[in-house]
Amino acid sequence: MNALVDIRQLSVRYRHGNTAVNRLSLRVAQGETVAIVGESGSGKSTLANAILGLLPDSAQITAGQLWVDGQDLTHASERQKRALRGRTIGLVPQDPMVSLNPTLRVGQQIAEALILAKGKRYPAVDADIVELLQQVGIDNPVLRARQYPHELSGGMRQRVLIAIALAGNPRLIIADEPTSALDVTVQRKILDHLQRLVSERGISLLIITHDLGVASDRADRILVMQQGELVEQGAPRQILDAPQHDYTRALIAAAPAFAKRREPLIHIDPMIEPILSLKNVGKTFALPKVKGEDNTFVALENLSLEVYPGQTLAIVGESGSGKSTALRIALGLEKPSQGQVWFEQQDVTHLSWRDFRPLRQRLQLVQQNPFAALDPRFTVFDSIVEPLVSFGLLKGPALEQAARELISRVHLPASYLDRLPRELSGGQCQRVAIARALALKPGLLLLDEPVSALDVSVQAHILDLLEELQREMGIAYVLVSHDLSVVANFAHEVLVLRNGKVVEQGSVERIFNHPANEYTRELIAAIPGRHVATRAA
Amino acid sequence: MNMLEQNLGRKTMSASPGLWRRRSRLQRVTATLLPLLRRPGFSLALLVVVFSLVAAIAPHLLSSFDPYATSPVDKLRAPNLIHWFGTDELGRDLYTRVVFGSSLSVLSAFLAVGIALLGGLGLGILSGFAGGRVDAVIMRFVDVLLALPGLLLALAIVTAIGFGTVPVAIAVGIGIVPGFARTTRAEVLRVKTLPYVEAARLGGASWGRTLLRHILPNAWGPVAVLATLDFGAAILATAGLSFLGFGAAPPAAEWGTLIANGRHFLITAPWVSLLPGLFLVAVVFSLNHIARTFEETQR
Amino acid sequence: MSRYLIGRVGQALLVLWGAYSITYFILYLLPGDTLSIMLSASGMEADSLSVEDLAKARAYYGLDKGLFEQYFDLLLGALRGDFGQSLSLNRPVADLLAERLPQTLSLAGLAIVLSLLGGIGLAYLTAYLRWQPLKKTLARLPSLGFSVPVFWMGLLLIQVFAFGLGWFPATGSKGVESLVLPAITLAIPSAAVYAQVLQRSFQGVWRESYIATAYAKGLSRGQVQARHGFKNAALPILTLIGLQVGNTVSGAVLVETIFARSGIGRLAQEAVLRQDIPVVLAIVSVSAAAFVLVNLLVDLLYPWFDPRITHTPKVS
Amino acid sequence: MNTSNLMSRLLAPCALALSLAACSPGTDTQAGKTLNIAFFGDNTTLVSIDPFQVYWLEHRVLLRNVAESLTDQDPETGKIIPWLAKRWEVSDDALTYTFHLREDVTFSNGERFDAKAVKIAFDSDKALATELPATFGATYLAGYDHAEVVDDFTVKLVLSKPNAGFLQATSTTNLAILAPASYALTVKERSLGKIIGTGPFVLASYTPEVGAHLTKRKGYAWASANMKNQGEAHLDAVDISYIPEESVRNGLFLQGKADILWPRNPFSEVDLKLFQSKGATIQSRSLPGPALNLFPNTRGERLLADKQVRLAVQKSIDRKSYASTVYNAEFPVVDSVFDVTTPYVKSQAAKLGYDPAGAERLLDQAGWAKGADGYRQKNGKRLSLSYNISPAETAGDVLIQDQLRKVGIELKLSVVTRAEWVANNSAGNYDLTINYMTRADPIILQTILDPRSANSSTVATNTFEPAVLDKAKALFDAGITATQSPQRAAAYGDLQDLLIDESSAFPIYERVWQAATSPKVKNFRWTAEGFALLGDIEIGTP
Repeated sequence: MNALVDIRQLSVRYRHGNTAVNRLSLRVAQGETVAIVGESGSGKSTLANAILGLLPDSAQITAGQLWVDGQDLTHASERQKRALRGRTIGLVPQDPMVSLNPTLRVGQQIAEALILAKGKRYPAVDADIVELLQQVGIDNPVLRARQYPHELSGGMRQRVLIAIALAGNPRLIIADEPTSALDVTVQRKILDHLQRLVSERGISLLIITHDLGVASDRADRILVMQQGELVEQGAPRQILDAPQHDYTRALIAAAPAFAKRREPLIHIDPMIEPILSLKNVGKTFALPKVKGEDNTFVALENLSLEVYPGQTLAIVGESGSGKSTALRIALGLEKPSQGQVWFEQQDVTHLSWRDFRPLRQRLQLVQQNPFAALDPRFTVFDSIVEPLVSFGLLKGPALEQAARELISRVHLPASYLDRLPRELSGGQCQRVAIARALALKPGLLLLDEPVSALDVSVQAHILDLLEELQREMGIAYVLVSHDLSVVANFAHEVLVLRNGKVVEQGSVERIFNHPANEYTRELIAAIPGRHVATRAA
Repeated sequence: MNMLEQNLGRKTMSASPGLWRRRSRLQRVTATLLPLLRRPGFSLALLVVVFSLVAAIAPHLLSSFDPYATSPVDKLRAPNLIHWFGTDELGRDLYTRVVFGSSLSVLSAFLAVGIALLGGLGLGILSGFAGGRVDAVIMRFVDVLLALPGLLLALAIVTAIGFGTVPVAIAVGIGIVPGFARTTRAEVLRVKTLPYVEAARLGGASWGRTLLRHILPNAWGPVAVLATLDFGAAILATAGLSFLGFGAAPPAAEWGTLIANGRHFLITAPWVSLLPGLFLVAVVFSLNHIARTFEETQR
Repeated sequence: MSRYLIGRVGQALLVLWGAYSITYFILYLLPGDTLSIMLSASGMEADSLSVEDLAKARAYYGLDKGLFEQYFDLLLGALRGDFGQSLSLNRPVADLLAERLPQTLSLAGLAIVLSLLGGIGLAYLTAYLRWQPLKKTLARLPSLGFSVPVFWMGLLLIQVFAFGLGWFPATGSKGVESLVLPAITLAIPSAAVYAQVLQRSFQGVWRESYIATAYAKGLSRGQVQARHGFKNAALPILTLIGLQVGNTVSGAVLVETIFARSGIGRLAQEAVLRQDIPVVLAIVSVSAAAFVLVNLLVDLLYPWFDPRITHTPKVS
Repeated sequence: MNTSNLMSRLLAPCALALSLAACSPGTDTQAGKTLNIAFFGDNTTLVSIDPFQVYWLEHRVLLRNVAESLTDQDPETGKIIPWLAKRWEVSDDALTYTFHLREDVTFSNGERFDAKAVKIAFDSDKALATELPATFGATYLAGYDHAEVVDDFTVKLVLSKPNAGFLQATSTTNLAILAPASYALTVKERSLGKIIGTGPFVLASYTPEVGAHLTKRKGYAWASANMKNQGEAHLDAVDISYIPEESVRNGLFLQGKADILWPRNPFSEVDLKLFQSKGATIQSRSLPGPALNLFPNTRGERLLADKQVRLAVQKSIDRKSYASTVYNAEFPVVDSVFDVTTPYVKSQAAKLGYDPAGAERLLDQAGWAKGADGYRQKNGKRLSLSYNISPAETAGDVLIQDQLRKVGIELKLSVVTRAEWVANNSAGNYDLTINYMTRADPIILQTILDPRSANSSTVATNTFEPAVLDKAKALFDAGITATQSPQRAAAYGDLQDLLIDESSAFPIYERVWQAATSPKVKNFRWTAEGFALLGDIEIGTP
């Protein structure tokens, strides 16, 4: 009876049919850290909202009980639920970039939570704000309190959100995908900080995440959810070592952190010329003048790389590292300020768009967000064959034949050719995008974060597909990613970028096992799940 | 939307993969339109608009009376079974007058929106596509047009080129150009930077192809919604100008003229002004409703 | 900031100059003999005048000069506040404007205030309500608002509130009461626009994450809407207020005619009927100036409402 | 309580802001003796209430009660009777008019009314007429040469050529005598309301397009015999407003916010019945001067150059149905070129019957055959007449259009601006045009149809076929030089015959001026020219 949260056989249904949470039971004791793991659509967010008493109008609790701190929320009035929020349950929302009111100062937003907790305005509120900001690890809190959210970095905003959650001295904090929008190193620091604060105060923590790695690193207990149902729960070790449920096993298999590292490419034939090489490439951008002085921003400095046929080179870096700039230069979308770009033994650095065009048949791109990468008005067929039509290569029945071949290459049924992107899932969209990139039979594919927008299990499938295609068609890949764990399983060579400079470069084996640079070590350490995985190994 | 997806899913799934053929555009259009038609509000609005379109093209199909024949004996009859909207001060059948007025009002709205579309789309695409100085110059020009209050600009144009339906339509059309130009430009700019446009470019598509196949069709949605909305607005604006006495030559009468002429009988025979007014409101409201429904389905 | 201000004011002046020029060229360049129009507007007929008299008249109206010379003379005059002589009213246009402007300003001012109150009020209520049938009905109301012709609405309001209920006078330019009906008539389309935009904006804002954050603090629905929803949702309205100035002026032409108010709008309509070109030109210029001014103010005030927008160059 | 508080707090600032622009002093105290008149929209073509320039009927109503004339005209008989002049003599050659003035009259600014004031008035008028020949008053002053002050209260007006209408002219508002101080002002200042006269009311203010305010003249005691009330006016003030919107105007009257509803056009049948059912009295008087006529363009290639066609048009107009449809069953049917209140009017009823069959016969004879669309054609040309209208068409115009359509004549109604309308007239760019003036003397027709003195000589010339023009001019001359009544009657009778026989004028309707007076308005009476004597009016309990 001393459980802080006690959920019994809870079912939540949306008005238009689907049951988001199905007969789910869960207990969270005081001071315990529990992680709920699930992919999109598993119902984990609905559960979090139900505990907060913030289900949307279209959702309804159809069965079961939901006790929080001795109150049954299924029958509580709005006022009672409101009294729980903030003071008993705090929320650390998902995306810090959009979770603060952009038109209110940071201090005011914290003050609001403080005043609500106290129940009235009080004079010492300013001091409390500063103290809270200090506690969550923000330096110069007096200044920060007066700033607006857009003046703060993502990490700082996340800390502010933690401060807001803490303001009411809650007994439970729900962290909904607390850090997925942040760079890995920042993510790690903030989660560490949050955990410390929580354990110091004996607050219970409920982490909602899609990342089994994060869950196993942080939680005392893991709950795995699939389609509204709780399929498995237990201590992290127990879950990882002896998963009971197929779905859990699939999740573990898919999670890059727990997967086996790829065999490095055995040999690079010295006779083979690189398909793409960047030689001492640099890029600077001009910024608006300030007080008459010229300002420049160095996006990329002295980058050299070579990609060989059939090989995968990964460029890894956090936001602002220059990895996208490198990709755009390689594609000819951006001209480098210094250096040269060679593609198939041809200097393409200064080629005009028109002159570059024939080469594009050999060089294609797969983009980050599969939904945005497809024209919503084009059927799958139109999208796939578009490059063929643009180059005027095929017509009529030959075109339809090519489409059928391409779609079967990416393991989609031919009937999907008639579908529109909105009728497809994210993974399917990405397959279509890959099929489109393959249409011209390119020698090199540039992959811009190809799986970052997808669920973990889908990620694995897409990466498998890419691997298969490489094997069968001998395509070279340049993979740009912020996620070392993806890289670890997929790339042969790794190049680590930071603030436009190359930090380290080498085979995946060497980088992961013997990182030479401090930053690289930091990056590797920040991979969630590594904690448990290495212990397990 | 969910139902639609499921329906489509089932249909495509059931077809055997080997026999795949491309689906025609018509099939896709009906697939999006059918569920909309099941909404009573939408159907009703569509009905009103279709009615006014038919009235505009073939008014004699909808009424057997002569809109211009006076009949002093029947003057100012209240609505009844023979004269559905009653009669005006010269005994002319008002329903017939409204139906025949459609051709002027609807066609002039078409002309106005056509001008606005032509000018606005042209300016907007050029501006959004060319960027740089061209964009700056065009947008300043659009700002200038925007700064001129619509009705006043229309009045100035009508002063210069004379009264009548066509001048009024031209004036109204020019007045709504800036809105179109701005929307088109914003849409072109938005769509231009979307990944699939970049993908098409990298897939070897020329700018022309990219513009025609990707940017315009995707930028078209909000512009089409605006066109539908402005169609209603153009009807209102022409009505306003005819109300002020700049409209068609008598005895032909646009809706605005009918309302204007009937207003003298507001106390004694209110239907003469109110019924044409109600009809006008119904048409414009229906257009707005259709525009909003499309907008909602686009989102 | 000051650099921005200078640039923005410069831009506003450029737009104003453009508006003036376009109107000038529409009125003076399009077909129709300007002189005979001007003559007949002032009650003379070109056929009854001798050659010398015609030349004299041409000089009097400044038509003996080249098109551009005339244009620059008029422009310079306008810059000094001298818009020339009205052709038919035989008075300086500036005097006419000075006499009529207060009427229109008070009407437009009250209309803008009413439209903001009405539009925002309706949207706020719609966003707050949770009972779907009523919410949906209120959401359709704005569409109806701008489907109704201003003049028709004006006539209806007069019938109901002036003659039916007798609450307000139907016409006249005297007193605040006489302003109520015309201002409401004028406010309805703008209010509908504000309401529709704000309703949509609220729909978007309710889905924002910071709303969830605010709820999680323990705020009530009303508090969330007031403190976090409203200001963010209302930002697009600010730009609209500027754009609605034009529509308000357009509406004033109709409303002033119906309610027999002697303001700028009615003057414009009559000037057009009399082909009194200097008056039309001056009114268009003044309206464009009002539009430009309000939009300038809106732009300058924007950072105050939305801290994300600054007018200082960013340093990253 | 709370909400109303909030509302008042919210509204207070706007109310404050508005009161700067428009503040209204309470007028309730004098409401009891203030007469409210609602006219239709003000004249926007010529903004002026300077008596000499004014042709606008509503302004002349106002002026009649502010400024007075040497003589007055009996509304029943049309006889000229004394007013500011006690008596007068006309020389035998009809060139010298000697007026003996009343000695007890003062202007409202205190100046004395005397021979000098009369001379200043006439000389100023003449100066203005020379400067602006097109001004309306110039026709009244035709032939006037100079004035001689004989003594303080005797003045001699000398004409250079005879003007049979001159004595009547001295009775009109156009030749009203203003205070010398008024003439010291510029024309523009007078136009905008600086008018000082001797009448029973003082013009307190005039705001173009909005209204005017008259106040009672204290100590007034020199009314003409037309007035019942020889002393000060019964009313304290008269409030005049110009309301262009008909429905609004009618509503104000029905609400009791206007005591006299006095639009330009006669009431429609429904309105008439509505007002009568509310106890209102309908005051009517045919306005002296021409009836509402359409005048043809008989020049060159114009279709109406053919007399047959003109006669056919004349026969196709159903005046009876016009009167009863556009107005009401009791409305008089026009039967002459002139309205019945004009001296020397001659009925043409026999020639103005509705005869569509006759019209069709005439057209068939003239070679105009009916086409499939119902309109007649000859040599591939449609029988289509253009009629310019400004500012807007009336129901009557559309009715005429339909009546002509029945015999196969197309009447194109083109709505144009006033300026274009004038330009089209002077360019002869029309088939039918319209013009009317109001004056209780047939001489007024000269300003419309005599090419030598008409507003638009083109229109006047075009009205008559070239062969008939000289005959018409001769009749006009006969009318103006005749000093004896029978001679004038003969001249104007012949002229009216000529106009109808030649179908150079198409009478459409009798210009009846109607005003609805509320039950509390007593003693509404018309002057000879169709104005009202406000000094007589009393406001009582109904």
